[in-house]
Amino acid sequence: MTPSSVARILRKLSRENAFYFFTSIGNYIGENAVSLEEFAKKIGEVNTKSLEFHFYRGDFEKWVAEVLEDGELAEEIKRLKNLKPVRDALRSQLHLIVSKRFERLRKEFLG
Amino acid sequence: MTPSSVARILRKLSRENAFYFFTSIGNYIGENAVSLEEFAKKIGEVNTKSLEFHFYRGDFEKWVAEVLEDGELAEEIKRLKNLKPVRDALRSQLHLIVSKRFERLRKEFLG
Amino acid sequence: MKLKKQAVSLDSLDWKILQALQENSKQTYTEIGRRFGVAHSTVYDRIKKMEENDVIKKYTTVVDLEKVGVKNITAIMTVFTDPKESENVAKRLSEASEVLEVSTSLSEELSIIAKVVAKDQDKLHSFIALGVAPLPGVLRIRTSIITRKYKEKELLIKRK
Amino acid sequence: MKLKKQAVSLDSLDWKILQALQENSKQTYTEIGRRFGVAHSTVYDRIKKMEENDVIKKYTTVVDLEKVGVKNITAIMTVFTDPKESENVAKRLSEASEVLEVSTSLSEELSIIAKVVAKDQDKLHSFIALGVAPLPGVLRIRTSIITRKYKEKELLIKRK
Repeated sequence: MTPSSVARILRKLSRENAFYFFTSIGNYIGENAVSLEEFAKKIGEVNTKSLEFHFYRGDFEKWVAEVLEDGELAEEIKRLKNLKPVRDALRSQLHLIVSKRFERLRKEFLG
Repeated sequence: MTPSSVARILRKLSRENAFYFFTSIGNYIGENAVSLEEFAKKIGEVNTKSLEFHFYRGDFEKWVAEVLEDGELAEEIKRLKNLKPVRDALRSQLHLIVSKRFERLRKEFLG
Repeated sequence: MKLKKQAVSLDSLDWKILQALQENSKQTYTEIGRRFGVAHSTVYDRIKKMEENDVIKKYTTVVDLEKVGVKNITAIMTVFTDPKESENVAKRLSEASEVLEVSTSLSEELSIIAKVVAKDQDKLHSFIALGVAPLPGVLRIRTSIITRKYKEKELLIKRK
Repeated sequence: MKLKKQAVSLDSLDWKILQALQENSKQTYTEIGRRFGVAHSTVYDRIKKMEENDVIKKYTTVVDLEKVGVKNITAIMTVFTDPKESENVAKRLSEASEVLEVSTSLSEELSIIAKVVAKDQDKLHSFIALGVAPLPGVLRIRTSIITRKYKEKELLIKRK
Protein backbone atom coordinates (compact mmCIF):
# COMPACT_ATOMS: atom_id res chain seq x y z
CA MET A 1 0.00 0.00 0.00
CA THR A 2 1.21 3.52 -0.67
CA PRO A 3 1.91 5.74 2.35
CA SER A 4 -0.79 8.14 1.19
CA SER A 5 -3.49 5.46 1.06
CA VAL A 6 -2.51 4.31 4.55
CA ALA A 7 -2.71 7.90 5.77
CA ARG A 8 -6.09 8.19 4.12
CA ILE A 9 -7.47 5.15 5.95
CA LEU A 10 -6.14 6.48 9.26
CA ARG A 11 -7.46 10.02 8.80
CA LYS A 12 -9.93 11.80 11.06
CA LEU A 13 -13.32 12.09 9.36
CA SER A 14 -15.83 14.90 9.29
CA ARG A 15 -19.01 14.64 11.35
CA GLU A 16 -20.99 13.75 8.21
CA ASN A 17 -18.77 10.76 7.49
CA ALA A 18 -18.57 9.32 10.99
CA PHE A 19 -20.05 5.92 11.80
CA TYR A 20 -23.18 6.29 13.95
CA PHE A 21 -24.18 3.36 16.15
CA PHE A 22 -27.86 2.34 16.23
CA THR A 23 -29.57 -0.61 17.96
CA SER A 24 -32.43 -0.86 15.46
CA ILE A 25 -34.07 1.16 12.67
CA GLY A 26 -33.85 4.80 13.70
CA ASN A 27 -32.60 4.21 17.25
CA TYR A 28 -29.29 6.03 17.63
CA ILE A 29 -27.48 5.31 20.91
CA GLY A 30 -25.33 8.43 20.87
CA GLU A 31 -22.00 6.76 20.07
CA ASN A 32 -20.05 7.40 16.88
CA ALA A 33 -16.60 6.89 15.44
CA VAL A 34 -14.68 9.49 13.43
CA SER A 35 -11.65 7.34 12.63
CA LEU A 36 -10.54 3.74 12.29
CA GLU A 37 -8.91 4.00 15.70
CA GLU A 38 -12.12 5.17 17.34
CA PHE A 39 -14.11 2.58 15.40
CA ALA A 40 -11.99 -0.20 16.96
CA LYS A 41 -12.42 1.33 20.41
CA LYS A 42 -16.21 1.70 20.10
CA ILE A 43 -16.62 -1.89 18.91
CA GLY A 44 -15.23 -2.86 22.28
CA GLU A 45 -17.69 -0.61 24.11
CA VAL A 46 -21.15 -0.34 22.53
CA ASN A 47 -23.74 -2.95 23.37
CA THR A 48 -23.75 -6.13 21.31
CA LYS A 49 -27.29 -5.48 20.09
CA SER A 50 -25.92 -2.54 18.14
CA LEU A 51 -23.05 -4.66 16.78
CA GLU A 52 -25.47 -7.35 15.60
CA PHE A 53 -27.77 -4.80 13.99
CA HIS A 54 -25.03 -3.21 11.86
CA PHE A 55 -23.02 -6.37 11.22
CA TYR A 56 -25.90 -8.30 9.68
CA ARG A 57 -27.16 -5.31 7.70
CA GLY A 58 -23.66 -4.99 6.21
CA ASP A 59 -23.26 -1.43 7.53
CA PHE A 60 -19.72 -1.96 8.88
CA GLU A 61 -18.21 -3.34 5.69
CA LYS A 62 -19.97 -0.69 3.64
CA TRP A 63 -18.66 2.17 5.77
CA VAL A 64 -15.14 0.73 5.90
CA ALA A 65 -15.10 0.29 2.11
CA GLU A 66 -16.82 3.51 1.05
CA VAL A 67 -15.80 6.02 3.70
CA LEU A 68 -12.52 4.78 5.16
CA GLU A 69 -11.70 3.32 1.73
CA ASP A 70 -10.09 0.21 3.24
CA GLY A 71 -11.17 -2.58 0.88
CA GLU A 72 -9.08 -5.20 2.66
CA LEU A 73 -10.66 -4.63 6.07
CA ALA A 74 -14.11 -4.52 4.47
CA GLU A 75 -13.48 -7.95 2.97
CA GLU A 76 -12.32 -9.36 6.30
CA ILE A 77 -15.45 -8.11 8.05
CA LYS A 78 -17.62 -9.54 5.30
CA ARG A 79 -15.92 -12.93 5.56
CA LEU A 80 -16.60 -13.03 9.29
CA LYS A 81 -20.30 -13.30 8.46
CA ASN A 82 -19.80 -16.92 7.44
CA LEU A 83 -19.21 -17.79 11.09
CA LYS A 84 -22.51 -16.12 12.05
CA PRO A 85 -21.13 -14.81 15.33
CA VAL A 86 -23.51 -13.19 17.84
CA ARG A 87 -23.20 -11.30 21.11
CA ASP A 88 -19.78 -11.41 22.79
CA ALA A 89 -18.31 -13.71 20.16
CA LEU A 90 -19.20 -11.10 17.53
CA ARG A 91 -17.69 -8.34 19.62
CA SER A 92 -14.39 -10.11 20.28
CA GLN A 93 -13.90 -11.29 16.70
CA LEU A 94 -14.84 -7.96 15.18
CA HIS A 95 -12.68 -6.15 17.69
CA LEU A 96 -9.74 -8.40 16.91
CA ILE A 97 -10.01 -7.89 13.15
CA VAL A 98 -10.41 -4.13 13.34
CA SER A 99 -7.81 -3.41 16.00
CA LYS A 100 -5.23 -5.66 14.36
CA ARG A 101 -5.78 -3.83 11.10
CA PHE A 102 -5.43 -0.50 12.82
CA GLU A 103 -2.20 -1.52 14.55
CA ARG A 104 -0.72 -2.79 11.30
CA LEU A 105 -1.56 0.36 9.40
CA ARG A 106 -0.32 2.55 12.19
CA LYS A 107 3.04 0.76 12.22
CA GLU A 108 3.24 1.06 8.46
CA PHE A 109 2.42 4.74 8.71
CA LEU A 110 5.03 5.40 11.40
CA GLY A 111 7.51 3.49 9.23
CA MET B 1 -66.39 5.89 63.86
CA THR B 2 -69.11 3.45 62.94
CA PRO B 3 -68.02 -0.06 61.90
CA SER B 4 -69.48 0.51 58.45
CA SER B 5 -67.48 3.68 57.84
CA VAL B 6 -64.32 1.86 58.94
CA ALA B 7 -65.14 -1.00 56.57
CA ARG B 8 -65.72 1.54 53.85
CA ILE B 9 -62.28 3.13 54.29
CA LEU B 10 -60.66 -0.32 54.25
CA ARG B 11 -62.52 -1.60 51.17
CA LYS B 12 -60.95 -2.74 47.92
CA LEU B 13 -61.58 -0.17 45.20
CA SER B 14 -62.43 -0.59 41.54
CA ARG B 15 -59.77 0.05 38.90
CA GLU B 16 -61.34 3.45 38.15
CA ASN B 17 -60.95 4.58 41.75
CA ALA B 18 -57.42 3.37 42.36
CA PHE B 19 -54.60 5.82 43.03
CA TYR B 20 -52.21 6.00 40.05
CA PHE B 21 -48.64 7.11 40.71
CA PHE B 22 -47.06 9.63 38.31
CA THR B 23 -43.68 11.38 38.45
CA SER B 24 -44.82 14.48 36.54
CA ILE B 25 -47.69 15.66 34.32
CA GLY B 26 -48.82 12.64 32.31
CA ASN B 27 -45.95 10.33 33.28
CA TYR B 28 -47.47 7.24 34.88
CA ILE B 29 -44.91 4.87 36.42
CA GLY B 30 -47.12 1.79 36.36
CA GLU B 31 -47.81 1.58 40.09
CA ASN B 32 -51.23 1.99 41.63
CA ALA B 33 -53.06 1.35 44.89
CA VAL B 34 -56.56 -0.15 45.15
CA SER B 35 -56.90 0.08 48.94
CA LEU B 36 -55.59 1.97 51.95
CA GLU B 37 -53.40 -1.02 52.76
CA GLU B 38 -51.81 -1.02 49.30
CA PHE B 39 -51.50 2.76 49.39
CA ALA B 40 -49.37 2.51 52.55
CA LYS B 41 -47.25 -0.21 50.97
CA LYS B 42 -46.69 1.71 47.71
CA ILE B 43 -45.68 4.88 49.57
CA GLY B 44 -42.80 2.83 50.91
CA GLU B 45 -41.85 1.65 47.44
CA VAL B 46 -42.35 4.19 44.63
CA ASN B 47 -39.61 6.71 43.96
CA THR B 48 -39.63 9.89 45.97
CA LYS B 49 -40.01 12.04 42.87
CA SER B 50 -43.49 10.60 42.50
CA LEU B 51 -44.26 11.20 46.18
CA GLU B 52 -43.17 14.85 45.91
CA PHE B 53 -45.19 15.36 42.73
CA HIS B 54 -48.47 14.14 44.25
CA PHE B 55 -47.89 15.45 47.78
CA TYR B 56 -47.38 19.06 46.73
CA ARG B 57 -50.19 18.97 44.18
CA GLY B 58 -52.51 17.81 46.97
CA ASP B 59 -53.38 14.59 45.11
CA PHE B 60 -52.95 12.32 48.13
CA GLU B 61 -55.21 14.22 50.50
CA LYS B 62 -57.80 14.64 47.74
CA TRP B 63 -57.90 10.92 46.94
CA VAL B 64 -57.98 9.94 50.61
CA ALA B 65 -60.83 12.35 51.30
CA GLU B 66 -62.92 11.83 48.19
CA VAL B 67 -62.34 8.21 47.26
CA LEU B 68 -61.39 6.44 50.48
CA GLU B 69 -63.62 8.89 52.36
CA ASP B 70 -61.22 9.15 55.29
CA GLY B 71 -61.41 12.81 56.26
CA GLU B 72 -59.15 12.35 59.29
CA LEU B 73 -56.26 10.85 57.33
CA ALA B 74 -56.68 13.50 54.62
CA GLU B 75 -56.30 16.17 57.29
CA GLU B 76 -53.17 14.57 58.68
CA ILE B 77 -51.56 14.42 55.23
CA LYS B 78 -52.49 18.01 54.60
CA ARG B 79 -50.95 19.13 57.92
CA LEU B 80 -47.70 17.40 57.01
CA LYS B 81 -47.25 20.00 54.27
CA ASN B 82 -46.34 22.58 56.88
CA LEU B 83 -43.07 20.73 57.47
CA LYS B 84 -42.28 20.86 53.72
CA PRO B 85 -40.66 17.42 53.76
CA VAL B 86 -38.84 16.20 50.65
CA ARG B 87 -37.25 12.97 49.43
CA ASP B 88 -36.75 10.29 52.10
CA ALA B 89 -38.06 12.48 54.89
CA LEU B 90 -41.31 12.81 52.95
CA ARG B 91 -41.45 9.09 52.35
CA SER B 92 -40.88 8.10 55.96
CA GLN B 93 -43.29 10.63 57.43
CA LEU B 94 -46.01 9.91 54.92
CA HIS B 95 -45.50 6.20 55.36
CA LEU B 96 -45.73 6.52 59.12
CA ILE B 97 -48.98 8.50 59.00
CA VAL B 98 -50.68 6.25 56.48
CA SER B 99 -49.58 2.89 57.88
CA LYS B 100 -50.44 3.90 61.46
CA ARG B 101 -53.87 4.93 60.28
CA PHE B 102 -54.30 1.66 58.46
CA GLU B 103 -53.24 -0.39 61.50
CA ARG B 104 -55.61 1.50 63.78
CA LEU B 105 -58.57 1.07 61.47
CA ARG B 106 -57.77 -2.59 60.92
CA LYS B 107 -57.72 -3.23 64.67
CA GLU B 108 -60.97 -1.35 65.06
CA PHE B 109 -62.48 -3.36 62.25
CA LEU B 110 -61.34 -6.72 63.69
CA GLY B 111 -62.74 -5.56 67.03
CA MET C 1 -68.38 -8.63 5.18
CA LYS C 2 -65.31 -6.47 5.02
CA LEU C 3 -64.49 -5.15 1.59
CA LYS C 4 -61.03 -5.88 0.43
CA LYS C 5 -58.94 -2.76 0.00
CA GLN C 6 -57.86 -2.47 -3.59
CA ALA C 7 -55.69 0.35 -4.84
CA VAL C 8 -57.55 2.74 -7.14
CA SER C 9 -55.39 3.57 -10.11
CA LEU C 10 -55.01 7.22 -11.04
CA ASP C 11 -53.56 8.72 -14.19
CA SER C 12 -51.36 11.79 -14.31
CA LEU C 13 -54.31 14.18 -14.75
CA ASP C 14 -55.96 12.75 -11.61
CA TRP C 15 -52.75 13.35 -9.65
CA LYS C 16 -52.50 16.91 -10.90
CA ILE C 17 -56.11 17.59 -9.94
CA LEU C 18 -55.56 16.11 -6.47
CA GLN C 19 -52.51 18.25 -5.98
CA ALA C 20 -54.41 21.35 -7.07
CA LEU C 21 -57.26 20.55 -4.68
CA GLN C 22 -54.86 19.97 -1.82
CA GLU C 23 -53.31 23.39 -2.46
CA ASN C 24 -56.73 25.03 -2.62
CA SER C 25 -59.98 23.14 -2.45
CA LYS C 26 -62.04 26.17 -3.48
CA GLN C 27 -60.71 26.37 -7.03
CA THR C 28 -63.46 25.94 -9.59
CA TYR C 29 -63.54 23.20 -12.22
CA THR C 30 -62.91 25.86 -14.83
CA GLU C 31 -59.83 27.22 -13.06
CA ILE C 32 -58.37 23.74 -12.65
CA GLY C 33 -59.20 22.82 -16.25
CA ARG C 34 -57.55 25.95 -17.57
CA ARG C 35 -54.42 25.25 -15.56
CA PHE C 36 -54.00 21.79 -17.04
CA GLY C 37 -55.45 22.47 -20.49
CA VAL C 38 -58.57 20.30 -20.19
CA ALA C 39 -62.31 21.02 -20.25
CA HIS C 40 -64.05 21.85 -16.97
CA SER C 41 -66.38 18.91 -17.60
CA THR C 42 -63.38 16.57 -17.61
CA VAL C 43 -62.23 18.01 -14.29
CA TYR C 44 -65.76 17.57 -12.94
CA ASP C 45 -65.88 13.90 -14.04
CA ARG C 46 -62.49 13.09 -12.56
CA ILE C 47 -63.32 14.74 -9.24
CA LYS C 48 -66.73 13.04 -8.99
CA LYS C 49 -65.09 9.69 -9.55
CA MET C 50 -62.44 10.31 -6.92
CA GLU C 51 -65.13 11.42 -4.48
CA GLU C 52 -67.16 8.28 -5.18
CA ASN C 53 -64.33 5.85 -4.59
CA ASP C 54 -63.25 7.79 -1.48
CA VAL C 55 -59.84 8.83 -2.75
CA ILE C 56 -61.05 12.31 -1.80
CA LYS C 57 -62.12 12.01 1.80
CA LYS C 58 -63.03 15.57 2.68
CA TYR C 59 -62.77 19.23 1.71
CA THR C 60 -61.77 21.19 4.73
CA THR C 61 -60.44 24.47 6.04
CA VAL C 62 -57.29 24.99 8.04
CA VAL C 63 -57.93 27.48 10.81
CA ASP C 64 -55.35 29.25 12.95
CA LEU C 65 -56.87 28.63 16.34
CA GLU C 66 -54.16 30.52 18.17
CA LYS C 67 -55.10 33.66 16.24
CA VAL C 68 -58.58 33.48 17.67
CA GLY C 69 -57.33 33.04 21.20
CA VAL C 70 -57.77 29.28 21.59
CA LYS C 71 -54.71 28.38 23.63
CA ASN C 72 -54.70 24.63 23.97
CA ILE C 73 -51.69 22.65 24.97
CA THR C 74 -50.76 19.65 22.88
CA ALA C 75 -48.96 16.60 24.17
CA ILE C 76 -47.61 13.41 22.71
CA MET C 77 -48.50 10.49 24.94
CA THR C 78 -46.81 7.10 24.65
CA VAL C 79 -48.78 4.33 26.32
CA PHE C 80 -47.09 0.99 27.01
CA THR C 81 -49.59 -1.82 27.35
CA ASP C 82 -49.98 -5.51 27.79
CA PRO C 83 -49.76 -6.63 24.11
CA LYS C 84 -53.10 -8.45 24.41
CA GLU C 85 -54.84 -5.21 25.42
CA SER C 86 -53.09 -2.91 22.96
CA GLU C 87 -55.92 -2.81 20.44
CA ASN C 88 -58.58 -2.23 23.10
CA VAL C 89 -56.62 0.61 24.64
CA ALA C 90 -56.09 2.19 21.18
CA LYS C 91 -59.82 1.99 20.50
CA ARG C 92 -60.79 3.45 23.86
CA LEU C 93 -58.36 6.33 23.36
CA SER C 94 -59.77 6.98 19.90
CA GLU C 95 -63.19 7.57 21.43
CA ALA C 96 -61.99 10.48 23.56
CA SER C 97 -62.51 13.95 22.12
CA GLU C 98 -59.26 15.12 23.76
CA VAL C 99 -57.36 12.69 21.56
CA LEU C 100 -56.68 13.74 17.96
CA GLU C 101 -54.42 10.96 16.74
CA VAL C 102 -53.92 7.38 17.86
CA SER C 103 -51.52 4.84 16.35
CA THR C 104 -49.89 1.67 17.49
CA SER C 105 -46.18 1.65 16.95
CA LEU C 106 -43.15 -0.53 17.15
CA SER C 107 -39.73 0.44 18.38
CA GLU C 108 -37.73 -1.58 20.84
CA GLU C 109 -41.13 -2.03 22.52
CA LEU C 110 -44.74 -2.06 21.35
CA SER C 111 -46.59 1.08 22.29
CA ILE C 112 -49.49 3.34 21.49
CA ILE C 113 -48.72 6.91 20.47
CA ALA C 114 -51.45 9.50 20.82
CA LYS C 115 -51.70 13.24 20.32
CA VAL C 116 -53.76 14.84 23.06
CA VAL C 117 -55.05 18.40 23.46
CA ALA C 118 -56.21 20.02 26.65
CA LYS C 119 -56.94 23.50 27.96
CA ASP C 120 -54.01 23.42 30.36
CA GLN C 121 -51.56 21.13 32.15
CA ASP C 122 -54.00 20.32 34.95
CA LYS C 123 -56.71 19.23 32.51
CA LEU C 124 -54.14 17.20 30.60
CA HIS C 125 -53.02 15.44 33.75
CA SER C 126 -56.58 14.74 34.89
CA PHE C 127 -57.46 13.23 31.54
CA ILE C 128 -54.45 10.91 31.66
CA ALA C 129 -54.72 10.06 35.37
CA LEU C 130 -58.47 9.45 35.35
CA GLY C 131 -59.07 8.40 31.75
CA VAL C 132 -55.99 6.59 30.49
CA ALA C 133 -54.01 5.10 33.40
CA PRO C 134 -57.05 3.10 34.65
CA LEU C 135 -57.70 1.40 31.28
CA PRO C 136 -57.17 -2.37 31.54
CA GLY C 137 -53.74 -3.37 30.28
CA VAL C 138 -52.03 0.02 30.63
CA LEU C 139 -48.54 -0.55 32.06
CA ARG C 140 -46.84 2.84 31.87
CA ILE C 141 -47.40 6.24 30.24
CA ARG C 142 -44.84 8.74 29.06
CA THR C 143 -46.02 12.22 28.09
CA SER C 144 -44.20 15.06 26.36
CA ILE C 145 -45.79 18.47 26.25
CA ILE C 146 -45.22 20.38 23.02
CA THR C 147 -43.48 23.66 23.77
CA ARG C 148 -43.15 24.97 20.22
CA LYS C 149 -44.24 23.83 16.79
CA TYR C 150 -41.69 24.29 14.01
CA LYS C 151 -43.47 22.50 11.19
CA GLU C 152 -46.90 21.00 10.78
CA LYS C 153 -48.12 19.86 7.43
CA GLU C 154 -49.85 17.04 5.69
CA LEU C 155 -48.01 14.85 3.22
CA LEU C 156 -47.97 16.81 -0.02
CA ILE C 157 -49.12 15.02 -3.10
CA LYS C 158 -46.43 14.79 -5.70
CA ARG C 159 -47.27 14.51 -9.36
CA LYS C 160 -46.52 11.08 -10.69
CA MET D 1 -40.08 44.33 13.04
CA LYS D 2 -42.13 41.43 14.23
CA LEU D 3 -45.84 42.10 14.54
CA LYS D 4 -47.26 41.39 17.93
CA LYS D 5 -49.70 38.52 17.86
CA GLN D 6 -53.05 39.74 18.98
CA ALA D 7 -56.06 37.49 19.28
CA VAL D 8 -58.71 38.26 16.67
CA SER D 9 -62.11 38.28 18.31
CA LEU D 10 -64.85 36.29 16.64
CA ASP D 11 -68.57 36.38 17.32
CA SER D 12 -70.83 33.35 17.38
CA LEU D 13 -71.70 33.64 13.66
CA ASP D 14 -67.98 33.62 12.77
CA TRP D 15 -67.49 30.45 14.82
CA LYS D 16 -70.45 28.77 13.14
CA ILE D 17 -69.10 29.66 9.71
CA LEU D 18 -65.64 28.36 10.59
CA GLN D 19 -67.12 25.12 11.82
CA ALA D 20 -69.15 24.76 8.62
CA LEU D 21 -66.07 25.40 6.47
CA GLN D 22 -64.04 22.89 8.44
CA GLU D 23 -66.72 20.27 7.84
CA ASN D 24 -66.85 21.09 4.15
CA SER D 25 -64.91 23.92 2.55
CA LYS D 26 -66.82 23.66 -0.73
CA GLN D 27 -70.13 24.85 0.64
CA THR D 28 -71.32 28.04 -1.07
CA TYR D 29 -72.00 31.30 0.74
CA THR D 30 -75.69 30.76 0.00
CA GLU D 31 -75.73 27.29 1.53
CA ILE D 32 -73.96 28.49 4.65
CA GLY D 33 -76.20 31.56 4.89
CA ARG D 34 -79.33 29.46 4.60
CA ARG D 35 -78.10 27.13 7.34
CA PHE D 36 -77.63 29.95 9.82
CA GLY D 37 -80.41 32.24 8.62
CA VAL D 38 -78.25 35.08 7.30
CA ALA D 39 -77.74 36.60 3.86
CA HIS D 40 -75.06 35.15 1.60
CA SER D 41 -73.43 38.58 1.45
CA THR D 42 -73.00 38.49 5.24
CA VAL D 43 -71.33 35.09 4.97
CA TYR D 44 -69.10 36.46 2.20
CA ASP D 45 -68.06 39.46 4.31
CA ARG D 46 -67.29 37.36 7.37
CA ILE D 47 -65.21 34.86 5.39
CA LYS D 48 -63.25 37.57 3.55
CA LYS D 49 -62.40 39.17 6.86
CA MET D 50 -61.23 35.88 8.36
CA GLU D 51 -59.15 35.21 5.26
CA GLU D 52 -57.56 38.66 5.48
CA ASN D 53 -56.52 38.36 9.09
CA ASP D 54 -55.28 34.81 8.51
CA VAL D 55 -57.72 33.10 10.83
CA ILE D 56 -58.46 30.99 7.76
CA LYS D 57 -55.09 29.67 6.65
CA LYS D 58 -56.00 27.39 3.79
CA TYR D 59 -58.77 25.48 2.04
CA THR D 60 -57.58 21.98 1.42
CA THR D 61 -58.56 18.46 0.46
CA VAL D 62 -57.99 15.34 2.52
CA VAL D 63 -56.86 12.52 0.27
CA ASP D 64 -56.70 8.82 1.12
CA LEU D 65 -53.21 8.09 -0.17
CA GLU D 66 -53.38 4.42 0.76
CA LYS D 67 -56.38 4.02 -1.53
CA VAL D 68 -54.25 5.13 -4.44
CA GLY D 69 -51.44 2.74 -3.60
CA VAL D 70 -49.04 5.14 -1.89
CA LYS D 71 -47.62 2.95 0.86
CA ASN D 72 -45.35 5.10 2.93
CA ILE D 73 -44.28 4.22 6.39
CA THR D 74 -44.65 6.82 9.09
CA ALA D 75 -42.46 7.06 12.16
CA ILE D 76 -42.33 9.21 15.24
CA MET D 77 -38.79 10.23 15.96
CA THR D 78 -37.68 11.66 19.32
CA VAL D 79 -34.37 13.47 19.14
CA PHE D 80 -32.51 14.32 22.34
CA THR D 81 -30.11 17.20 21.89
CA ASP D 82 -27.73 19.46 23.66
CA PRO D 83 -30.18 22.17 24.86
CA LYS D 84 -28.10 24.89 23.16
CA GLU D 85 -28.52 23.16 19.79
CA SER D 86 -32.17 22.22 20.14
CA GLU D 87 -33.51 25.09 18.04
CA ASN D 88 -30.95 24.57 15.26
CA VAL D 89 -31.73 20.86 15.07
CA ALA D 90 -35.48 21.58 14.97
CA LYS D 91 -34.94 24.04 12.12
CA ARG D 92 -32.72 21.68 10.15
CA LEU D 93 -35.29 18.89 10.52
CA SER D 94 -38.06 21.22 9.36
CA GLU D 95 -36.23 21.74 6.08
CA ALA D 96 -36.35 18.05 5.16
CA SER D 97 -39.20 16.97 2.91
CA GLU D 98 -39.33 13.59 4.70
CA VAL D 99 -40.34 15.40 7.86
CA LEU D 100 -43.99 16.46 8.19
CA GLU D 101 -44.11 17.73 11.75
CA VAL D 102 -41.47 19.09 14.11
CA SER D 103 -41.99 20.30 17.66
CA THR D 104 -39.86 20.80 20.69
CA SER D 105 -41.26 19.19 23.78
CA LEU D 106 -40.79 18.88 27.46
CA SER D 107 -41.18 15.78 29.54
CA GLU D 108 -38.64 14.61 32.08
CA GLU D 109 -36.15 15.70 29.40
CA LEU D 110 -36.14 18.26 26.61
CA SER D 111 -36.52 16.71 23.20
CA ILE D 112 -37.59 17.25 19.63
CA ILE D 113 -40.48 15.19 18.32
CA ALA D 114 -40.82 14.77 14.57
CA LYS D 115 -43.12 12.83 12.27
CA VAL D 116 -41.19 11.31 9.39
CA VAL D 117 -42.39 9.51 6.26
CA ALA D 118 -40.35 7.25 4.04
CA LYS D 119 -40.92 4.70 1.31
CA ASP D 120 -39.69 1.82 3.48
CA GLN D 121 -37.68 0.99 6.60
CA ASP D 122 -34.34 1.16 4.78
CA LYS D 123 -35.05 4.66 3.48
CA LEU D 124 -36.21 5.69 6.94
CA HIS D 125 -33.03 4.40 8.52
CA SER D 126 -30.80 6.04 5.91
CA PHE D 127 -32.50 9.38 6.41
CA ILE D 128 -31.98 9.20 10.18
CA ALA D 129 -28.45 7.75 10.05
CA LEU D 130 -27.17 10.12 7.36
CA GLY D 131 -29.39 13.15 7.86
CA VAL D 132 -30.26 13.39 11.55
CA ALA D 133 -27.64 11.64 13.70
CA PRO D 134 -24.77 13.77 12.23
CA LEU D 135 -26.46 17.11 13.04
CA PRO D 136 -24.42 19.07 15.61
CA GLY D 137 -25.83 18.64 19.11
CA VAL D 138 -27.76 15.41 18.52
CA LEU D 139 -27.22 13.13 21.52
CA ARG D 140 -29.61 10.21 20.98
CA ILE D 141 -32.54 9.31 18.75
CA ARG D 142 -35.49 7.08 19.51
CA THR D 143 -37.78 6.07 16.65
CA SER D 144 -41.14 4.30 16.67
CA ILE D 145 -42.60 3.05 13.43
CA ILE D 146 -46.36 3.39 13.15
CA THR D 147 -47.91 -0.02 12.59
CA ARG D 148 -51.56 1.03 12.48
CA LYS D 149 -53.47 4.30 12.61
CA TYR D 150 -56.64 4.27 14.69
CA LYS D 151 -57.53 7.94 14.59
CA GLU D 152 -56.18 10.94 12.74
CA LYS D 153 -58.00 14.22 12.76
CA GLU D 154 -57.54 17.89 13.21
CA LEU D 155 -58.89 19.69 16.25
CA LEU D 156 -62.57 20.23 15.58
CA ILE D 157 -63.87 23.72 16.06
CA LYS D 158 -66.55 23.93 18.68
CA ARG D 159 -69.14 26.65 18.59
CA LYS D 160 -68.60 29.15 21.32
